[in-house]
Amino acid sequence: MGETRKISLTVNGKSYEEEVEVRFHLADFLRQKLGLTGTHLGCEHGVCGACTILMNGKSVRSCLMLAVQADGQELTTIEGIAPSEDEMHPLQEAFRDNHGLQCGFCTPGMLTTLLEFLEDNPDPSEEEVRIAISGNLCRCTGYQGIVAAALDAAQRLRDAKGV
Amino acid sequence: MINPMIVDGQVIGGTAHGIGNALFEWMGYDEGAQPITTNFAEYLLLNAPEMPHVTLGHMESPTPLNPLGVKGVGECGVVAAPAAIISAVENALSPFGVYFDQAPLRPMEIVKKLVNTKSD
Amino acid sequence: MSGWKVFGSLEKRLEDPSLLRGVGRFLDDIQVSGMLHAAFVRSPHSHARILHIDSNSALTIEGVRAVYTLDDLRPYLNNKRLVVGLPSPSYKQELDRPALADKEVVYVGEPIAIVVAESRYLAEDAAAIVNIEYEILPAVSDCRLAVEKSSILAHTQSPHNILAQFDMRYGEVESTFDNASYIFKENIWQHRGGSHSIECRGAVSFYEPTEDLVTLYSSTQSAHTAKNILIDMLGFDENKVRVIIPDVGGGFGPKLVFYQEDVSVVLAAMILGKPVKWVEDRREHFISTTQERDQFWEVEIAVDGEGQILGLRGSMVHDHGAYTARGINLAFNSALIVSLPYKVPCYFLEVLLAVTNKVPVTPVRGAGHPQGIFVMERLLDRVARELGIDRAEIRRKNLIKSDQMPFKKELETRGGSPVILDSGDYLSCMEQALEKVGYRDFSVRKEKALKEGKYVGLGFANYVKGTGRGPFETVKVKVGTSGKILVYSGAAAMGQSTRTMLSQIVADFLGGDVENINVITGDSSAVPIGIGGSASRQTVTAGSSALLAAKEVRNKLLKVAATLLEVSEEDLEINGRQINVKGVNEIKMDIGEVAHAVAGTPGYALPPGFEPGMESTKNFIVDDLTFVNGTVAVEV
Amino acid sequence: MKPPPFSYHDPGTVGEVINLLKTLENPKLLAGGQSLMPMLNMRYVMPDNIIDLNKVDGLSYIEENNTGINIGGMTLQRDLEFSDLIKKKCPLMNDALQQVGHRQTRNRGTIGGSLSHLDPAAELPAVCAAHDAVIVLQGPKGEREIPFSDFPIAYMTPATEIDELLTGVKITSWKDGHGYAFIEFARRHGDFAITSAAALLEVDGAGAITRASLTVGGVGAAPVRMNEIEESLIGQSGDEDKFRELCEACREIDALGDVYASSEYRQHLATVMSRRALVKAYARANRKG
Repeated sequence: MGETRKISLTVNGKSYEEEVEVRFHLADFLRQKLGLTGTHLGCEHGVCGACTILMNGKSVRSCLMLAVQADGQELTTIEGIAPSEDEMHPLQEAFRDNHGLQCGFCTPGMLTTLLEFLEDNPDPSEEEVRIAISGNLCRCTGYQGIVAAALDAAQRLRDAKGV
Repeated sequence: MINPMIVDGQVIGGTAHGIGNALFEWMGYDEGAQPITTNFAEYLLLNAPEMPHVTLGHMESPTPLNPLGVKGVGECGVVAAPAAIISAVENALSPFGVYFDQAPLRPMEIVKKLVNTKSD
Repeated sequence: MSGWKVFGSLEKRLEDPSLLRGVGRFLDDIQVSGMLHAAFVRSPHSHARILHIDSNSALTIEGVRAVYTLDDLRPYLNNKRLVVGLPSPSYKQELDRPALADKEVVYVGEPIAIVVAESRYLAEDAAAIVNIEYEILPAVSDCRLAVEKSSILAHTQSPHNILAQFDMRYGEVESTFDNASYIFKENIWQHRGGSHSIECRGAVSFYEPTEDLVTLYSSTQSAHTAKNILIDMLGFDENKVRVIIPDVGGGFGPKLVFYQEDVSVVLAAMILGKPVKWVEDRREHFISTTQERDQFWEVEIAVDGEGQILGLRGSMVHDHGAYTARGINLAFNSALIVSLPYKVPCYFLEVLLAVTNKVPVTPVRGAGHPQGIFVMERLLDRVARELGIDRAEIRRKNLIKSDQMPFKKELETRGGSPVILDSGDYLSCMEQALEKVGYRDFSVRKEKALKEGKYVGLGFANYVKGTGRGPFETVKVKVGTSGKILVYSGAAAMGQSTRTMLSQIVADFLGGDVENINVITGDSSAVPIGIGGSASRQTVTAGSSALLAAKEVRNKLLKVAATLLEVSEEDLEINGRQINVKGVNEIKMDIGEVAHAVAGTPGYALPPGFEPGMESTKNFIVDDLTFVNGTVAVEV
Repeated sequence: MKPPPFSYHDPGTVGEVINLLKTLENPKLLAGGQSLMPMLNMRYVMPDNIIDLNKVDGLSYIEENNTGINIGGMTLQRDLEFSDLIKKKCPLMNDALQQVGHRQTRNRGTIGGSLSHLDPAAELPAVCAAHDAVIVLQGPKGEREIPFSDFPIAYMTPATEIDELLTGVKITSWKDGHGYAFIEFARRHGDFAITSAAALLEVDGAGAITRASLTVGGVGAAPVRMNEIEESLIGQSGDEDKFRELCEACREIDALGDVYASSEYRQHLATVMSRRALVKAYARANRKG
């Protein structure tokens, strides 16, 4: 085993303190050390976007960060999006209702990317949605269901806020 | 259709592959058979901004060959997309009289053909 | 028959909740205690002789457990090659892949050795320093050059680079072309591409000595094929190997193939007595997962002055890659599909499959069909242009009409059955597409755009594609004593909603509650035989088997319940998990209770006249393909 | 595709960074990681030591001064994208940033990282070339400033010495209401451009160009300023045909060529992108001027 470091961080509201090899990228740390396998690896060179997570509310590619760089940070992964065991986030509901996923492998990155985006832009156009997910590749859906889901989710979130 | 939503998803997803095959995806090898596109920066997959909105019309023609009367749909979107797209590109450039006989068709190749035709 | 309710109407997929919550189980999510991780040493050369492999320094890295080459695996191999080629009389040579490279590497990325270590990081460290001495050999890249007599050989032991040769022919080709008013020739090239499912391939294997059972988790599209090949290669009994497919993150064809890595991982796990995981990374996917598409066509179309097609002839060279990982099916599909939507009185195509020093070629979504369609549609555009006929008109003239269905083509499928276009209205399909895309007034739009300095174009293409490739897919439907409905199938799910599809079909016969149905696909121990996911086949094959099996279980449920409730079978209906007399909610039984009655209690008789078990296994047999058709229209 | 072994350092001050650069074997600086991390995962680079700059104090800022703006080397692309000061004082950069990578990469990527990586097709180096930016480097002998025109010394090679660190960028603003445009041609949204063009224009009350800057990215080994075209633009009005004629000079750029884009194709794109950038910049200049 190579050089290691102890890091502490918060993931989905839970605190962790772990010893990690300094060369581990963040995605491997989340998947292997914390068992949060919902974050997927599709290319490990920062193009496919499947490994996108939220760090302090901002979307980042977890294959392009070292785990040690997440020391002291607050992360959200796909496992932390739904409000409870019985309830899904409106974005997740919208994905289900609009056939926004087929194999489901790119889905974690799509959801995390869109969560941040809809926060920044609660009433986006179709084109803005497409640009927002331009760094997330999907091979199943042709994106149409995903774009529809994002627009639908934006509406649901606005409705919930009474905007 | 057993599930129209899923059928649409299959066809549109297949169409995305077809667009990729027509315009983006190119697995290159050099003369010595060394692969020269070995990452996603060199080999381009279609992303959301480049994917157009697809409108589908359906015609059901039940088959007598099975008790459900169903046909498969998984690969349908992909098969004719390159033929249609390259025909459309050729049609758009008809004032220049350039014709295409290959897929994928990359911008560099279109420009080259336009330049060559102009100078002929 | 209960009348379709769920069929055709369900709006939510059963697969989605776990995937949306990030708790799906993909191959790389599988953790087994004590698991080791593998990486492969791959050839950096497209063609070379392996002179010497030295893994000593790799083995000195702490945490590295083993480096195995073919020599190390040989004692465990009944057959050192992966024999997978689909049968065909047209092969000129056999080129099956060895389990790991055997003295000669023939493409960049070919696996030479498997490295097993405590982490993938360490395995990659070690793989990088396995020292291999090569004698570099000349390589062949272009399939057109490969088939020339003087070509460099892709394999030094081969007599030539022709993998297979066949032709397709019907009608009076020579005389037709001799007498045709017009003949147009095109040289058409279609280049290579990959599948690139966002999830790459992977394998996890472990050996349980107490049961003498090898388990392989694989992100394959066919559990039973993988199992059969493993049995063949390892010389094991059928019941000693189990292959399970977890959630699969996209397949698109190449995951149908059984690979060198699969058998290497299994053997590494057996030799080490430890679970071993290998997950392909994207770079490996680029150089080791099969690809598709390189084809060069030289074709001529003969037409009369009105644009009526008289015949088609030519030749095609297909790049097969370095090994046979599937067969001649791609070139065959391409050659077969060219003429299908149209009336083509005569046809001749000579096909050569060329061996090159590139990644082996197998189906990627579409499996040769896009190439054939592309050729025909390019030719028709050419004819339209040359004869000054509208592109839609030329197709109207030549499309097979609905009143001619079923239409028998003078062609045979690769299995030897006749090609019969079973149903469809190709012409009105095209008209509908042209209507939607605004073909009629397109020239006005085009002219207007041109005035604004914009070039817009409209293109369209017709296709016919064979789907539902047989011969069967197994489905077992069972009502458990718990009242849960279990559906087992040899089908494989990789994103096409197979679980939802099968549940919808079964639900309509067995209570209508899709939530009460548990679908198990991709487990070689769940049903004894199966084929898997490819060629747009599963809804046709597995769907039909599911329908037949569900029907039979329904009949039995009603019969047994009628006996137990002492009512007439015709008076019963199934609602959710409950069987009751129509309109009388008091006379009822849970389907689990009914299943229990025929599950057998030691020493007690079954209800009179019934076989044990509330289940049915069906293999709906289908030999003929069912042909779908469509039109794609696009404006750029 | 896992990073090779290395030692990890996360210093808190510029001084510590410089000291580590001096003492460590085969070090590599890690900024946003959007270029270095893929290269580590692919093992294209094999450093013995990684010096992470993310905890270094005082390298993330966007500040206005008399002549323009100063930007810290570790300022995130995202912060630049959402900065009102950038929109006001260097709108060309805002235009360019819309085309830099994707949301997730801009959330991590830094200006210093992009400039040090110095991909010829990257947007931020082209913006710096267009604005005659000054690069601030710190090393054992203290701080030095070099004009961006001297910064690239070869293909993807900056003038930064091995023991130096890029700490900041100084950008001189153009007159309020100047015209600007960043135009690029990429195969897909978010890709590195095959070719890009950045134009800055000032016009007088009569619509004549009084000052011009035109930069072409992705064609040469580094962004190229088209000095001849700039000179010829002075006094011109916004005649597109004239722009077209002048931009033909882009065919003379010493161009990279590879299997993805031949040198002729890049030169051709340069003429088109330059013209479009000038047209757009001129329209903006006139609207405001």
